[in-house]
Amino acid sequence: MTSIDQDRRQRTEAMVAAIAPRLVGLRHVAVGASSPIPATAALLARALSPSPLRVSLLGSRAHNPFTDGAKELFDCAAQGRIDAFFLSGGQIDGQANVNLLGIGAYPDFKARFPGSFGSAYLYHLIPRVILFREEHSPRTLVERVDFISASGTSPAGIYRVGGPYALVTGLCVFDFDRTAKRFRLASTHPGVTTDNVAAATGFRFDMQDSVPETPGFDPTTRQLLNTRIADEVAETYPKFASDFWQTNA
Amino acid sequence: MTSIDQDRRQRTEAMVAAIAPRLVGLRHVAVGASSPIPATAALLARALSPSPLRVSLLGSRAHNPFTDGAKELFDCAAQGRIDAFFLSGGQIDGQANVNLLGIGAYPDFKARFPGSFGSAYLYHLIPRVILFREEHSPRTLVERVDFISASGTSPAGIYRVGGPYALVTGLCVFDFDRTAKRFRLASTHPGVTTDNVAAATGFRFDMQDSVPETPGFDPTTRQLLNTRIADEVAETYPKFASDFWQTNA
Amino acid sequence: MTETTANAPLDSLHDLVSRIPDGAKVALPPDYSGCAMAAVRALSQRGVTGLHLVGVPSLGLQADWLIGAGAVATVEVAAMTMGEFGIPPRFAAAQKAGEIAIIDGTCPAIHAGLQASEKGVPFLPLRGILGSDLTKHRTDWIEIDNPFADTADPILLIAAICPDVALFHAAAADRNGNVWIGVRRELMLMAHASRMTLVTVEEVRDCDFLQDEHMAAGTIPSLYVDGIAIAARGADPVGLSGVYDPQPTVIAEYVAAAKSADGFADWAATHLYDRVPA
Amino acid sequence: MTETTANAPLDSLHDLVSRIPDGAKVALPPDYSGCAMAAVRALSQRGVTGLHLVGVPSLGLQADWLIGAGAVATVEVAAMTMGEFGIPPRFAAAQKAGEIAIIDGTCPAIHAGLQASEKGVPFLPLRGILGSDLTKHRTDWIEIDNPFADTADPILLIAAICPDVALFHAAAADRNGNVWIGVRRELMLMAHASRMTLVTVEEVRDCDFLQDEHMAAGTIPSLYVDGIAIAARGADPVGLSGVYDPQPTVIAEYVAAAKSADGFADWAATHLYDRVPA
Repeated sequence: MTSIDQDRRQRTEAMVAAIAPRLVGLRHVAVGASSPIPATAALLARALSPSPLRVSLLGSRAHNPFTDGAKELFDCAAQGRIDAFFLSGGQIDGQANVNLLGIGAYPDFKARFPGSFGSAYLYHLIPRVILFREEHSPRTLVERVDFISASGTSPAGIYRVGGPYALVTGLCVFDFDRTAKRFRLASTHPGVTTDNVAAATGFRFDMQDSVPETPGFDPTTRQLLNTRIADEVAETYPKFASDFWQTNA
Repeated sequence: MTSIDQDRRQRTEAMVAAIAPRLVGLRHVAVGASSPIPATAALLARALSPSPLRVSLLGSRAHNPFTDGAKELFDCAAQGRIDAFFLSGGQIDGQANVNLLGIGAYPDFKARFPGSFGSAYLYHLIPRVILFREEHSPRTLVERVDFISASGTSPAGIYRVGGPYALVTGLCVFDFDRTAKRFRLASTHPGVTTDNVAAATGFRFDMQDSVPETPGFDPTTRQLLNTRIADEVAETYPKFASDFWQTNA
Repeated sequence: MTETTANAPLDSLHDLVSRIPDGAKVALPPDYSGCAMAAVRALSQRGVTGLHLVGVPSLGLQADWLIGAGAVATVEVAAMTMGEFGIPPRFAAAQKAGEIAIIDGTCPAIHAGLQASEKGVPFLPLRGILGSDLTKHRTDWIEIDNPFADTADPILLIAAICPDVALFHAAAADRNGNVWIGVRRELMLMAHASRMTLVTVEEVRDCDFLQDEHMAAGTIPSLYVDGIAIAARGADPVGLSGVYDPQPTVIAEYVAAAKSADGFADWAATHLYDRVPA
Repeated sequence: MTETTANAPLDSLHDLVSRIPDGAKVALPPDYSGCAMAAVRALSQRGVTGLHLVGVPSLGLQADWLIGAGAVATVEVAAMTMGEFGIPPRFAAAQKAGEIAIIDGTCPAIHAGLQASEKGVPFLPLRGILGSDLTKHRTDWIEIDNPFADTADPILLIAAICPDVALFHAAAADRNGNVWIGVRRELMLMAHASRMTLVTVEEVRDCDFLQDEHMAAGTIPSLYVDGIAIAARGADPVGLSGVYDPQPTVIAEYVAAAKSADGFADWAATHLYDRVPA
């Protein structure tokens, strides 16, 4: 336990708590590089899942099952062998389009992000793609992205077996309605109101009259997280694990 | 040295002697499975070559350089990394078409051969394909094959960097003229006349007034063949090596 | 040495082959690349029918047992060969009698079709092949004009080959259900390309191949492996490269017996149906 | 331990990189997959210019050294990233100044382009991607209608990527010039797809990896390897997986220095140009 502030810790916990139940019962969840929160949620879901759930962490030695080079993740997705994956974005818009390339007009972006990686492909081929972005602000959640790295929806007639399932931020969880092509507020994290969410969100979204709070961890699950899961996370993300989870709870 | 008759031994020697000089100076010669005569010629050419010549024998452990599965031979050929290869055929015709599938009308062949293997592909992609067939008769060398497993020539506009270079039989050597799309008698093996060849050949071919004899081995080369080359051949074709080459010459 | 795991509980040979339905499209390696001969015995004994065998890229003795047992409707191959023993005898008889459909192809097209399936795409292009009479009989090969070329440039597209089952034999699985195949990467391609992969192994080792840098590169991860059964000397009589050799006298006996249907039946009664491990 | 062979005589680092002409299209791995950093120092020292770097599929510190040294005209990548250290600083500056062309892609399209080159075909199809703004800026991606489908079915064709040179670092070569890369099969794909492959290795072992069943599956045969130089700790400071770790403090120093052109020049004078092994 180090100097991570309490707010950050609570947001991180809420994001893990929001993601994990959305993975339970799947067969295979893959997590990209530099994604400690999704990795933690996936490993927790594996522990909680009634049926065998395989977790593949890119960048991990113990949890990386691939032996056919860097292309294998993408082939594996196209074969239908990956049920869930995670994407973040410099910008995410109300149609679930993701921008990983830059702010402004291509190619002379005002600010350039690292790049689109495999998003344009995996978003179409993995059934349950969970978007995650801790920073929830009008800057990150926009009405329309400046550049579509990966499109949230496709016209009829385009081969597409995958797409957005939910968007998890530091404030709340949106589920994505693929028919309406809109996000719907599913829950707000502890201490967050729907007004907070509305003020921080640059895109329009649907909302029912009553929005529940994102369920937290029961004591058993928290214990699991602070012991076995923290150890598993530490194999790939040692600093994250020691910052966020007590391994001696 | 076993009970192989002298005629068979002489024919085999002549075929090796005909093929080897056609490989000297190349960078990479590949030999398919069940091809002891081409394998012997390729290993001999390697020993005689002034520049490094790589020999890949399919079915050999010591001489098989592939580590990317059964597809690698074909990818490697398409990459332009194989200069010469060998094909045989149940029938070979005057346009160098090769039939590896059967005699009669497809699909109800009167006699079916094993199959086309990779011929249809490699024939187009490997610059110097040497056809070999020990049996030289109107039955094997025909005016027109019953089924084209692999076409000897292609119309203009078809991507083709490879094709027939020569046809080596138990009687003679034909070179293939890709412009004329015809074989030309290059040499006859010791004891064989051009009339013998004409009588045994089902297709028409070109011939100059004077046809040389297929050059045999000088004593140094024969010594090499009966020692180092025989040992190398024995790794993949032990019976063939002991039948044909004296390893204690 | 053996251990079951959550990922890949060990099956009996009987249970393993019970997962192959009648009529399945089954990808098999050639006789020299790891054939699950013991599983093929069990499959023959079960009386499976209507199989569509895909040779990767050719088939031999293994397929001939199944053809003799009446299990095969179709073979899709670049060749039917038993090497020095020639054309498989029951295949030859079935072909003559018109009892079997043959989809004649060429090695690289079979590999490309499997790679298309591996990549989840409907086709892969290949150079060459144009001008072969093979193209006249393949509705799953389509010639197009290369859209990247400035001038006319015909090229063949090979449709994806998506087997229901890949079945083969390997030296070892580990405790997590990973299967080591060494340089036999065509077996990995088969596993990636097929909906289900069933493997027989000589043994299960109490280790994790994926954690061993020398084993990992030659390992099919359990992600692609749906069932494993132990079958010691499971590739007899065609042999397992680097582990044990083929048995040419056993194969020669088979070839002699199987020249006739009756001969095959006699041979099968004592050598195929009787020798199925439990 | 070291030995030259007819197939792959050992080069000095200087001679190795002298085979990379100005303007070459060079395929490079990402920072975590075996970067020939010592060779990149030698290349920078030589003053190479106009390189077209292909990231397989992303690039980081390695490319940034070359960009800072003025060696790079174009990067073709799915991402430019140094992981926790963010966007490579000289790349960011060059992009802002419009001094570098960027061909923005996506990981699977880069792998597919290399696989097309590996298979000697002009393109490979890929699912997905359609609808991404990336497609608007790629003349080497063409949408066609899948000719195997009964109804309209748009699919993207990715043009082959044929690098002039693949350059990377690996743990070991053997006496015959075979290079062991273990599970880093993307390096094998790069070698298959490129016209020339240049490799630096930690050491040369007096054995033949192709004869060792445990090494062969993770080995690039010398057939594909055009030059090898020994460079002990040749991947410093990005590290070589399984052999030695990255050096985050060294990388952090670089990132701090290279925020400005002057800072890069100072850093390079003592850390890039001065530290080239003979």
